[in-house]
Amino acid sequence: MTGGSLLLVLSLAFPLVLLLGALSRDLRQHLPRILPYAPVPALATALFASGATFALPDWPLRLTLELDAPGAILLGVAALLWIVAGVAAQGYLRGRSDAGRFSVWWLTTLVGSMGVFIAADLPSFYLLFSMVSLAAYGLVVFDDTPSTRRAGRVYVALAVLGEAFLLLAFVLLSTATADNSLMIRDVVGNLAQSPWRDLTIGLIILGFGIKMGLVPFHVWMPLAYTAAPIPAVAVMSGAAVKAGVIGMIRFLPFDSASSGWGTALVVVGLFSAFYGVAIGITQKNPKTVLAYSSVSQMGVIATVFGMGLSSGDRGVMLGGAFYAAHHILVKGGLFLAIGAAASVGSRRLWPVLLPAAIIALGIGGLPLTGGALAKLAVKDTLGYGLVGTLGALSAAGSTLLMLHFLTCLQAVPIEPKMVRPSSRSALSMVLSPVAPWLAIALAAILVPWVLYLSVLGGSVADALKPYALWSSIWPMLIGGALWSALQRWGNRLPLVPRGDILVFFGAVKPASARCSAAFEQADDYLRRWPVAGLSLLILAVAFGIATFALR
Amino acid sequence: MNAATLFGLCGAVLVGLGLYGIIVHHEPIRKILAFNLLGGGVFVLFGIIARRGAAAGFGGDPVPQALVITGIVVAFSASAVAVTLVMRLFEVNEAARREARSGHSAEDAG
Amino acid sequence: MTGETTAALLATTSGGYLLVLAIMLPLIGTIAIVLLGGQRAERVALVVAPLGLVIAAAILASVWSSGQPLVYIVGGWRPPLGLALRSDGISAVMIAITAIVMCATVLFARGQFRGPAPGVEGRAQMVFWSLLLAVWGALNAVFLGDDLFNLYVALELLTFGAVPLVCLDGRAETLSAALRYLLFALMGSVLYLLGVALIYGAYGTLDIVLLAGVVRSEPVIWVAVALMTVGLIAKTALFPLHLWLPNAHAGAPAAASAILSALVVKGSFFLILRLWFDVMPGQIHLPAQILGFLGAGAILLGSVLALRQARLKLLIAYSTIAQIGYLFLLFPLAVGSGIASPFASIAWTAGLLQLASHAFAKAAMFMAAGMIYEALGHDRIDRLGGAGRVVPIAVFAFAIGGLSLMGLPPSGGFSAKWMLLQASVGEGQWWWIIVITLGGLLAAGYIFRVISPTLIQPFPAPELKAVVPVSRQGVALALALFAVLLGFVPLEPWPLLQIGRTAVEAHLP
Amino acid sequence: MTLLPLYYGLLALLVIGVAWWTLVARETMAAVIGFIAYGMLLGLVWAGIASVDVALTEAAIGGGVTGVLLLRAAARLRPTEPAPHEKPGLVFRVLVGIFCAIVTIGLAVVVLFPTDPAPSLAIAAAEHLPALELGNPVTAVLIAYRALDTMLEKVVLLLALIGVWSLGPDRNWGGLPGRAPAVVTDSALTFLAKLLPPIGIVFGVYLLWTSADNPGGAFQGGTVLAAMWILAMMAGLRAPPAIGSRALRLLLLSGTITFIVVGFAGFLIAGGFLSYPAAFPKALILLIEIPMTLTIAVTLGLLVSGPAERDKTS
Repeated sequence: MTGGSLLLVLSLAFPLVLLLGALSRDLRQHLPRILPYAPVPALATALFASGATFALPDWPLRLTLELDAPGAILLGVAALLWIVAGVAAQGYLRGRSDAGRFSVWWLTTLVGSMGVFIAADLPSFYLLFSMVSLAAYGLVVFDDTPSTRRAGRVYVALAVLGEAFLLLAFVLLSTATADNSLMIRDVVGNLAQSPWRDLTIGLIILGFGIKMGLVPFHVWMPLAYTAAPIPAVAVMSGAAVKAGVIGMIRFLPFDSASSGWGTALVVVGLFSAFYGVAIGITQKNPKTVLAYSSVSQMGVIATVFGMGLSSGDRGVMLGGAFYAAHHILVKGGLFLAIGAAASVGSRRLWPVLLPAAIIALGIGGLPLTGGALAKLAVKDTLGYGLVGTLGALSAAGSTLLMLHFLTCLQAVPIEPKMVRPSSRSALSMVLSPVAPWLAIALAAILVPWVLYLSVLGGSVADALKPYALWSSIWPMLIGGALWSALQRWGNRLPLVPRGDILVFFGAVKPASARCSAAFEQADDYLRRWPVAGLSLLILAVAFGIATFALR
Repeated sequence: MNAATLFGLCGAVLVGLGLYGIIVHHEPIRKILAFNLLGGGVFVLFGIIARRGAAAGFGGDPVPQALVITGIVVAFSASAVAVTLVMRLFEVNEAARREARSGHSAEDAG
Repeated sequence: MTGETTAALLATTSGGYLLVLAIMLPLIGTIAIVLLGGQRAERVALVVAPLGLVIAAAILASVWSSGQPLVYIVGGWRPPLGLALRSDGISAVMIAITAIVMCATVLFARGQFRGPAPGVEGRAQMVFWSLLLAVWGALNAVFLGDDLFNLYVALELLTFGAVPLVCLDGRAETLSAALRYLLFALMGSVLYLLGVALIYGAYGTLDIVLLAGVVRSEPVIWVAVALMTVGLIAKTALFPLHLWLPNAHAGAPAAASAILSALVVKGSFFLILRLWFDVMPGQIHLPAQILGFLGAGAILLGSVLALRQARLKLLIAYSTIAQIGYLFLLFPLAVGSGIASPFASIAWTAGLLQLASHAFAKAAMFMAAGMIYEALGHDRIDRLGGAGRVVPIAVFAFAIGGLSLMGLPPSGGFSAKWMLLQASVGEGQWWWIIVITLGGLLAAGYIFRVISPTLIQPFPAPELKAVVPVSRQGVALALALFAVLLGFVPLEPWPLLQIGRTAVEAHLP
Repeated sequence: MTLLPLYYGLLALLVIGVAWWTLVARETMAAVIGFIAYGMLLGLVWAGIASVDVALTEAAIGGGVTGVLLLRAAARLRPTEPAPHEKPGLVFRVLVGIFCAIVTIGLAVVVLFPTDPAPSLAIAAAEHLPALELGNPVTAVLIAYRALDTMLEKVVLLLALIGVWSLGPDRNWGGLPGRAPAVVTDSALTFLAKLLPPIGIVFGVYLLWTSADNPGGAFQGGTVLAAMWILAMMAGLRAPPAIGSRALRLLLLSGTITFIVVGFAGFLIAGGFLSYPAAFPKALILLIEIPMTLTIAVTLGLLVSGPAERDKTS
């Protein structure tokens, strides 16, 4: 086994071993202290093990791991966020009796989140995808209140639905491939010949679209992101959600153009991009605002993939991954900023607010930030026609939404328990929510540059061309103008409940209750003795006739 | 029509009757009765099969005859368990009813 | 029929005596308990259980390594006059599953049933332990029998062993559940017996291997198989003949519920497999579709009803109804287009994997539910808060078993579902895909309903009614982990399950 | 000879008529009495199709012992006949009737078009009789060819008994079955109970002994013995034994244990489970049948007696 393979395995095995340790009650209490170290092997893997593979013999584990460029970008950046958020989690958990339980959910989600970036076979991918999706439920409902429970229910329902779609897609993929291969590369490469090609692509888009929160499956995002504790929501919104992104990268057949599904994905993506902004600006809770921003940003990524799918352009895999990597740091960071803001209070808000403003506006494409690079990386993919223009306009929307977020951030109330009486000692300085926030903010600015220059092969000159600068500045100006309009007339906006279209499901509820009540009545009737007896006779006759019909 | 066919048809009718009884009767004890009617019909069918297989100087094929003997014993065991269950259920319900009644009368008295 | 090959199929093989031991050992245990008294029952069971496990392992190893079925001709009297015992691949697997679940149940039930005083026999004690072993012997007889009437006796043994376990507590509700179970099961067995009579009348043999060679498509077999099939599905509690199952399985003590749900219903299911795939000749498309549709109905109805239950044990019982439904999807999918042998099809493996993983998962879940009941003093789902603190391992076992039912990897449930879906796609029978997927979603719903409240810690904390030892919780966890382990089998037709089947098949006209 | 078909026809009609009566009788007690008649008539049917072995068993168990069981139950349950409106409606019953008729028709078709020539194992069964030193082929099937069935069916009986016992209250476990018998004033019953047992016991032992060559056997013998015992218990002449008694348990299991021991001994002395050595098969078969008759008698008697509902001392 080469060092690279070893690292690949370790990036999953290390947090898994920590999880095993959680079986002991004593060890479980100490788990929070190790949380920041758990993703370290994954980070090392991303840095040093590019191109490595690891395969166990087919039986019994049939585990195959592989690290390609998009996977490495996402893995490394996500690991970075997990490390920093782990530090924040330590602060959050200090003195809590249920810290061990939190750590178990955290580590399980972590394994899945890291794993999806490197899994190379269908069952492993499905397993790791399930882990990152379902284990996050424990994080969502960690603070047990009626509203977090509701958020948890919605979250799990959609996660399970998405997995059902994916399971079907994976079965179709595997069945369509000769010798029922289970390797992702084989099955996706073969997709063009599959008799169920369109159905499969549709299911893949549905399954991963739910994970990415594309409209109308976005409803879980505002609920769950508002419900989960700050460190948890940072990793969920930053890292965990990218399971959907890597899923699309891995499973959509970018080799061969399929314009129908590509267009559909573009439409859904663009709609999500604007919809997220439109609903986001009506929200007051900064966590909710960020959640809608995620809906919008994932929409942009989906649009990129849609363009790639319709033109058969493999390049979008790397571009999309880069865009997503930027989003990992920024979105994770901004959630940490909310925690930091709540801990320092409005008097000393500027060390939080200033970096927040820089990286938040980066989402809108502020020149020189990672956001501008991300926009640059996908600019050619989006093209210069209608989609390109709409993409640029969505940046205007993002600017607007981020300015709105910064406004809301200033109004975050101080959480009493977050205020530490003596913040002099070095330890509490590190553990206080400000330090991780500043670290991730710094990373959000630097890391995209490093990636842009090294992995994407871009140059500083490209990024600083006047045209590139102008094309990122004008949407921001529009966004700024819209924001001042919002400041003025914002109070006229309707109050949209969190989870927006979820209210329409209120109408579905009685119907489904009636339906299941009908099942119960049917069961009641069928289970009466004479009815069951008659059923038995009818079946006997039916079987007799059926065998007779086969002569 | 020979005796075997005649009794065979008789067995077929008994099966129908027994099934009907098991299904439509409400009282468990009547279901048990019908179950035994049904069983009788099935055993008669075994009997005519034995009769038709008469050979080697025997009046019937001994294998189905032996199967019926085993079957009758199993059916009896089943009836015994079922009847005991019915009686036990009856007693438990009776006891509960008595208790409820005495509870009521105590309340009335109080 | 070619006499030569049949003779080769039906001769005692080396190691055939293991089959006799597999049936007789637990029954001797039952007799020993009645003779020595219930106060020594646990000790008897603790002797029988490991021996039974060893025998099961030996049978499995022998069948696996030789690739040939084990056969034992009882008393040296060859079929059709005499009786044969036969263990092909699926029998060996069933025997092994049974042995594992039984051993776990023995460990789980230790100390649960006590006499009125030390050394004095108690009612529940004697009845539970003697019948537990009897059920084991009966199941082995069902899996090994090669003669339709011998199988009838084995089925009755199974029913008589199972029914009193339902009403062990003697409450009116459980008594009436047991009565329903008994009466419906009896009706089922009489219909089965009727079919046996007709088959003997037509072919003069009841041996399955011999029958496979002589059965023709004619009225007598249509009537006989129809009657036997409904009789057996009545005993399996397949929708819409599931009237007896919920209350019976929910009312029994946890240890008994575990084997009733995990194993006993599988006994009659196994005979339906034998009947359709071994006895019946050739093409059985239409009846297989009917069985499949009943299975689909069971999946939907059972899952929705499980979602609506207020009590945990009833929820699990309804989930059993749904899971039984999955087993019956094997019929339409394994029969398939008839190109490949049904036993080599992926659905055949999927069905048996589903059976095995459900057996482990469901036994674990019933045990867990029993321990939750002991600890909290109730099993109302809306008041399960804090259960995760009180009996953490039991709740964990329940969750793991539940994940298998939902079909999440890695678990036998996932692998089974994966292969069932593959078979549905491969056979072009799309309608099952919808059912399987819906069933999985609904299962996620009802498992989630149970798990989510156990995770929270209510205030005030629930009052602890009894301390459940970690060792008993560990038994449930071990069983649940077996369900997980099954997730590591290869996702392809499994050769072990074909052993002894191709030989029978070669006989088909 | 010409009258025989007429007799058979009448018998068949009578059986069906009695069965019908049993179904529709309003009173449970009347239905049970109808059922006992049904059992006796079936015995005649069996005699008509030349199966004396079965005829004996059917009349003794199907009619007799089952009848006693149901009679006692009907008597005890009489006060609570449920209201008739709990029955399913007319349309439903007609529907059930139609489907039952279809099942009957299906069976009738099979009966009317039998396989020709009818398959039979009679010759094969006869072939080995000399080796077993037996004359009665039914006994040979039960005790040799399909011995495993018979052995398992003994276990079925045992399980049924455990099931019946399990239905008693905890506090009386190990005690005497049934409630205290009413003080018997019925002189006829007492008279019968005193008169019949000696005759019955002799007849039972004869049935057992003769079964090797003639109709009869452990079941029939055991049934007759059981019937005598039940009679004595019902008349209050004999108290039922305490179910916790070790001696009773031993008696109860003696036949089954012997059977199993001989079965396993077959591994050593005859080359296989449940094989009989060529040298002395009949001795072994008798060795099994004698305790088995006792086992059957005790089990049947206890099955009818019900669970323990009295303490040993009462």
